[in-house]
Amino acid sequence: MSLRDVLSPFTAWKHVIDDPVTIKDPFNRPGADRYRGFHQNDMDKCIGCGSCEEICQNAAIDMVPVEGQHAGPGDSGLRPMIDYGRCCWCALCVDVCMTGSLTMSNEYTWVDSDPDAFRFVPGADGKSWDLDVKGYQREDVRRLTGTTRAPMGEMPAEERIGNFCEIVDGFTPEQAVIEADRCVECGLCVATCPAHMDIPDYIAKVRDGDFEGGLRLLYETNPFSQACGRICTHKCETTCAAMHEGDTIAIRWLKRAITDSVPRERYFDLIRKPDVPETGQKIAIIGAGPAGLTTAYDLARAGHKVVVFEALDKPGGMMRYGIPEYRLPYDVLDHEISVIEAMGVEIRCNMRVGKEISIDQLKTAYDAVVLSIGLHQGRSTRVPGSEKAEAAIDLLRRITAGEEVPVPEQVAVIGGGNVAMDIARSMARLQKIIYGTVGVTVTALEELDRFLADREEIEEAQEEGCVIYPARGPQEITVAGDTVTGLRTWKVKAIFDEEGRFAPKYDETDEMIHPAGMVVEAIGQMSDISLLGADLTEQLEWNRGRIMIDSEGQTSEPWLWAAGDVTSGPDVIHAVADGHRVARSVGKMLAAKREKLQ
Amino acid sequence: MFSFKPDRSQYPAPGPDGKLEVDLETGKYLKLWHGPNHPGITGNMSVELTVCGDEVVEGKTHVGYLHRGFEKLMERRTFIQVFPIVCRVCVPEPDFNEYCYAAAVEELAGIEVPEMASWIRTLILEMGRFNSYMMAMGGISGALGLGVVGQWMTYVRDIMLDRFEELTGARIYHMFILPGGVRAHLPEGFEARMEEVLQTAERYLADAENLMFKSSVFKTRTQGVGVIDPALFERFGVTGPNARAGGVAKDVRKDSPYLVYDQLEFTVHTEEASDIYARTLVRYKDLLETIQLIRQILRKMPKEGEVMTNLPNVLHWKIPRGETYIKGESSRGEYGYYLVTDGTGYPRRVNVRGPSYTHAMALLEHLIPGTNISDVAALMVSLHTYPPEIER
Amino acid sequence: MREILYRLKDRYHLGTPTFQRTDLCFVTVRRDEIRAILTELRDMEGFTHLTFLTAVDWIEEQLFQLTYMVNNREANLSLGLRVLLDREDATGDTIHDLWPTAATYQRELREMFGIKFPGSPRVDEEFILEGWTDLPPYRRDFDTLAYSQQTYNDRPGRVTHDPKTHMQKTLYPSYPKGAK
Amino acid sequence: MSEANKAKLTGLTTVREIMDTATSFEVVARDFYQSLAPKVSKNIRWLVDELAEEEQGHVDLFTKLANDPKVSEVMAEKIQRPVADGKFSDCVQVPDLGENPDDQEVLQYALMRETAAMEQYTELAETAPEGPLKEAFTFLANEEAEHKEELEKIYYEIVHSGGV
Repeated sequence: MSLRDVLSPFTAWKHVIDDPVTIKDPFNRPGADRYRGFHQNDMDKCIGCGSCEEICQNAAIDMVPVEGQHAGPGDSGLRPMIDYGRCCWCALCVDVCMTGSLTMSNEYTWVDSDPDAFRFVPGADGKSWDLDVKGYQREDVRRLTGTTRAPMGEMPAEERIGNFCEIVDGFTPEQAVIEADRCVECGLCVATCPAHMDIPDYIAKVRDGDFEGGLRLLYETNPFSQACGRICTHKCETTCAAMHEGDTIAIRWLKRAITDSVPRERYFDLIRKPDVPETGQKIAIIGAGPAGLTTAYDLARAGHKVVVFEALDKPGGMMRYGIPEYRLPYDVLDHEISVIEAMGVEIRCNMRVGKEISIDQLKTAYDAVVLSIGLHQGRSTRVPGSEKAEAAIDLLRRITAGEEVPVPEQVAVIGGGNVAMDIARSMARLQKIIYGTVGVTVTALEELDRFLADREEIEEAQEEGCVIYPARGPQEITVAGDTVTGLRTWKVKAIFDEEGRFAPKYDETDEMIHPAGMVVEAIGQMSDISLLGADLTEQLEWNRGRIMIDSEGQTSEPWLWAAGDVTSGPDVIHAVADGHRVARSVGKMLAAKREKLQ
Repeated sequence: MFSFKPDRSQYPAPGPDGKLEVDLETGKYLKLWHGPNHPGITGNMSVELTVCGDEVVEGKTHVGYLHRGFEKLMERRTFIQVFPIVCRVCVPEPDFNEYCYAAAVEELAGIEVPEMASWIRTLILEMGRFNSYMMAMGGISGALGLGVVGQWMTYVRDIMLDRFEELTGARIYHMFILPGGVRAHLPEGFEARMEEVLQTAERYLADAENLMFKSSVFKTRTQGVGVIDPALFERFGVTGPNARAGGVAKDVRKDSPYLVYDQLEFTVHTEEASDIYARTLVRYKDLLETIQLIRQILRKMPKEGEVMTNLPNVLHWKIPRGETYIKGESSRGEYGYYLVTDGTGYPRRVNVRGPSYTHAMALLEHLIPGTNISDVAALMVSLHTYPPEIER
Repeated sequence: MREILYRLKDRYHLGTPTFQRTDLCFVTVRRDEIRAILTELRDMEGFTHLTFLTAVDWIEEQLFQLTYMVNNREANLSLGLRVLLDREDATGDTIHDLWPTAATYQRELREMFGIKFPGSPRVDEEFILEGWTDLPPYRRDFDTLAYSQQTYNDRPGRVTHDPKTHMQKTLYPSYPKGAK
Repeated sequence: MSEANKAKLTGLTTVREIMDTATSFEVVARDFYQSLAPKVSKNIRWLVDELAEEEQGHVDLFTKLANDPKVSEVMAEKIQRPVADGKFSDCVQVPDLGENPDDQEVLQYALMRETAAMEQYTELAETAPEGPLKEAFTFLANEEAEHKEELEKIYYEIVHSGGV
């Protein structure tokens, strides 16, 4: 043993004059900038989707109603309440948060004698750290659930313009599974869907590859799932939790993937009429569109006899005669309707009520009558020369019916809604077939970002060669003799006032003449209510131009219900929802009637 | 110099099942509980000693005070939900659990991790090793009455925890290494603050060296004491510094490089004596190596790049049936996760292979008989064991 | 790795190996051959390190899987040997004579899974649990959640709401859900 | 325009005359809508009813003004004839909307009328002497402007965006 080994430990004495390293005031020691302390939640950003609750491995989070937060589109009104007796500060809730509303402050010291104080709703129950900037938040984008939509095949513009073939391929089953994986199953979309379809549940079926199970689910809420899988206005996707950071879930295409993946003949095995006794009661439905046929589907499955009267050649209503084939192929629609017919629904085409049969006859012969006649008349601008204009809705019907329609080399369309895009793109196709070139001009009052048409419709129309002039007010349809020569428009300086009210102001100096051999008016639409007759029109109660109905779709007449575009327009999924509502109301009335007879 | 050479022949031989039958009634033998709360024990465990005079004739390890059934809990959690609990298996060096679990999930799910994340993971693991060694140094000093070294090491560990806090957002359970990468980049100015910590550490370690390896007291208490015959290493699954102190240069970082260790230069230090002194010295040298490695990582790591990859939706993440074993070199030796998946959203089985499992059980029980009671604390602390690894 | 398996396969019954990584392979072997294989691997092939021994419960198949992980440090190879045991009255063969440390693993497996290892030292002594009378807790049929609910009380007053149901109640309570 | 009305308007620039013209403007309109209501189909009657109600309110206002002593005092005073006067007085003449006019026709007429009235009252509000008369014209100008915007909104909803 060396002397050095004896002495060297004494070097420790040099520390005797060191300052202590102890933290003197541990209560006021700030956490690091990204310290994971008590939560903060931005009440306005939070949508109450509950993903935080879902991911919490400690079950520390409850979703609770909070004063001042109300359920509404894309917001459940619930907010996370955190039990800090369970929280382990892992911040997975912050990482998974769909909006980025949930973060953590760097505050971590808090002493309280009441254990229940440590259970509260961050952001709602005010805390001193609510506005702290420091603390943990996700460094970049959300990584724990997919933010990018799965790819899907689509015909390029140059291939699709010369024909009416369906544009979108739809997801393959593999692509659908990938897309379905992104859904966090919060269910916020269900409230937005007019038919309240079980969206997260059928997406879960896709994820599991159980397309047949998915189809059964679809039919529980929507007998037009094939059509809706293609042309639904998919308002659900505007409230999808995924949209806040990334692409919304392609709910519509997933629905389509289910319907496409099940072989058509299997539908009849999977969607069977329930085994219920026949009631012997009869319902007449006027109009074989989505509202009428959904009502028919529900009522037929309840054991009633249902007859649908359709004025046109074939059933489907606007889905057939309004929506072009390239968006919704006829064979898809035919198959969809055949499933409904398999429930025992009888559809009588070429039966225009008011002509072949009167509504009074229906009233007498049936226990109930449902009016689902849609909006099949086009409005006119009534500018000078407008009597020479075509109505888009007529033209579309004629194209579907296979009638010869005039196809000039230049067409001008007035309107910025989906119907305007439909006719523009249909005319463009016909022009391409005849002339090899497209010559379609679309003018609308609105600025492009205020167009009523879906964004993709506008983009696809442009890709196909339609030229769009936004903010143009039609002034005159110019005519030479009997032929249309063009459309004269003024620039719209402002269309809405500060309060968002329509108050068009024109710049008369900015005038344009759009040369055209045909001008198509694709503005508003209305119902042809002449079939009601003057007496019934007078008897019925109306509400600002529309037939007045109660919350269940019944009119002021005890035998008459109304559903679909005629009351709530203008899309398929609203019509389907109406159909269900009316079917239940009719069913209740019929049951009461049966009880009375017994 | 004091010498302790007991004569084993005076005690009955252990039975065929390893049990020693002694008659306590004779008053010759005494049962002593070393732990679970005793300054010379690591964590919440205890050794049941049978002593005769000041000589230990048998020692049995008792664990269970910390058992929370982590492996079972993991089976009830989704793959992402397991992430926050793995770190709790080991308090002083939790990051190894995070890394091994993440890497196992990534391997079975086929997920690529960005390069930057691998560098940060390596940095974190070395920082964890630093802290764990600080506790080991403080622990062995404390077990031998050198409390001041324990205080220095605790302070240095504490300022390293500050670096952990600013990097990961937490001090002890960092929950930073997610499957798919890590949570964040280095904060601004991190390198400079880390350098300060490392320099402070070096100053204190130099002082500690004077009190330990250059101290006659320390030498007397540790040299030639608690010798593990290198022939036992394989039979008892001895890894890490415990093996290196006996001349076996076992180090997973070199033997089977993971993360970015193949791009780093470092020496695997060995000693020959295989006693408490050698084991402590190996840890000391490895700690200096770790300081060097942290500097090297910060110097070599890329300055930019993503730290996290996109995961499939973790709320319903399913991993195909499979099994794998991921291992790394922790401060105590080979640390690993055996993960078995069955195609569902939950692990079928997670098994944590901690080096303490063998070191504190079979090996310790094998070493204890014949030691002087005053050396038991130093012996077991020199094995550097953490009981939660035994009873996950 | 392949060569080693090739050398073994003539004399032992090996299942189809899973080459998980270049340095890691899993293979199923028969229970009556495990000791011989392990001995040969340890003494002839350099797999001197028993990394771990643990079990997996395949309750649906009524099997326990024992996983013996052995490692050859020189060659940087790990081999996981699976032995499948009938879950009823599961019994394994002790290897404590090959690796004394295996006794600890076997003692734990006895306690946590109820797998017997006759002849293993102190195998029936309590390891982690004290006075446990329930099912061996690491078996899949032991329900930890039910156990904790029976043993401990939940904090009172906690209630949560499902966003979808909550929205249905507040926004469209009267809508006829489904066409059933 | 009838000869009688023309005679009424040309050369008359007193407050009284302006008041009289405006009153009859509102009265004529109210009567027009009231008599139109039973003729139109019931589904658009709400529109005509609303218009008639609106005009009735204005008639009531003028009746009240005429009985206001402060207004009576200034009845004989001269006032600047508004530029928009011609267009405005044209509207005293009721249009022929045919046997069974539709909502769009009614709306187009009402819009044209509201525009004329708004311009007339705006100008009068500027030139009228301070007092209840000025207040009344200011009020009416705002009324008509608001009403016009409301009608434009209805027009947009019914004709341009309904059912699209």
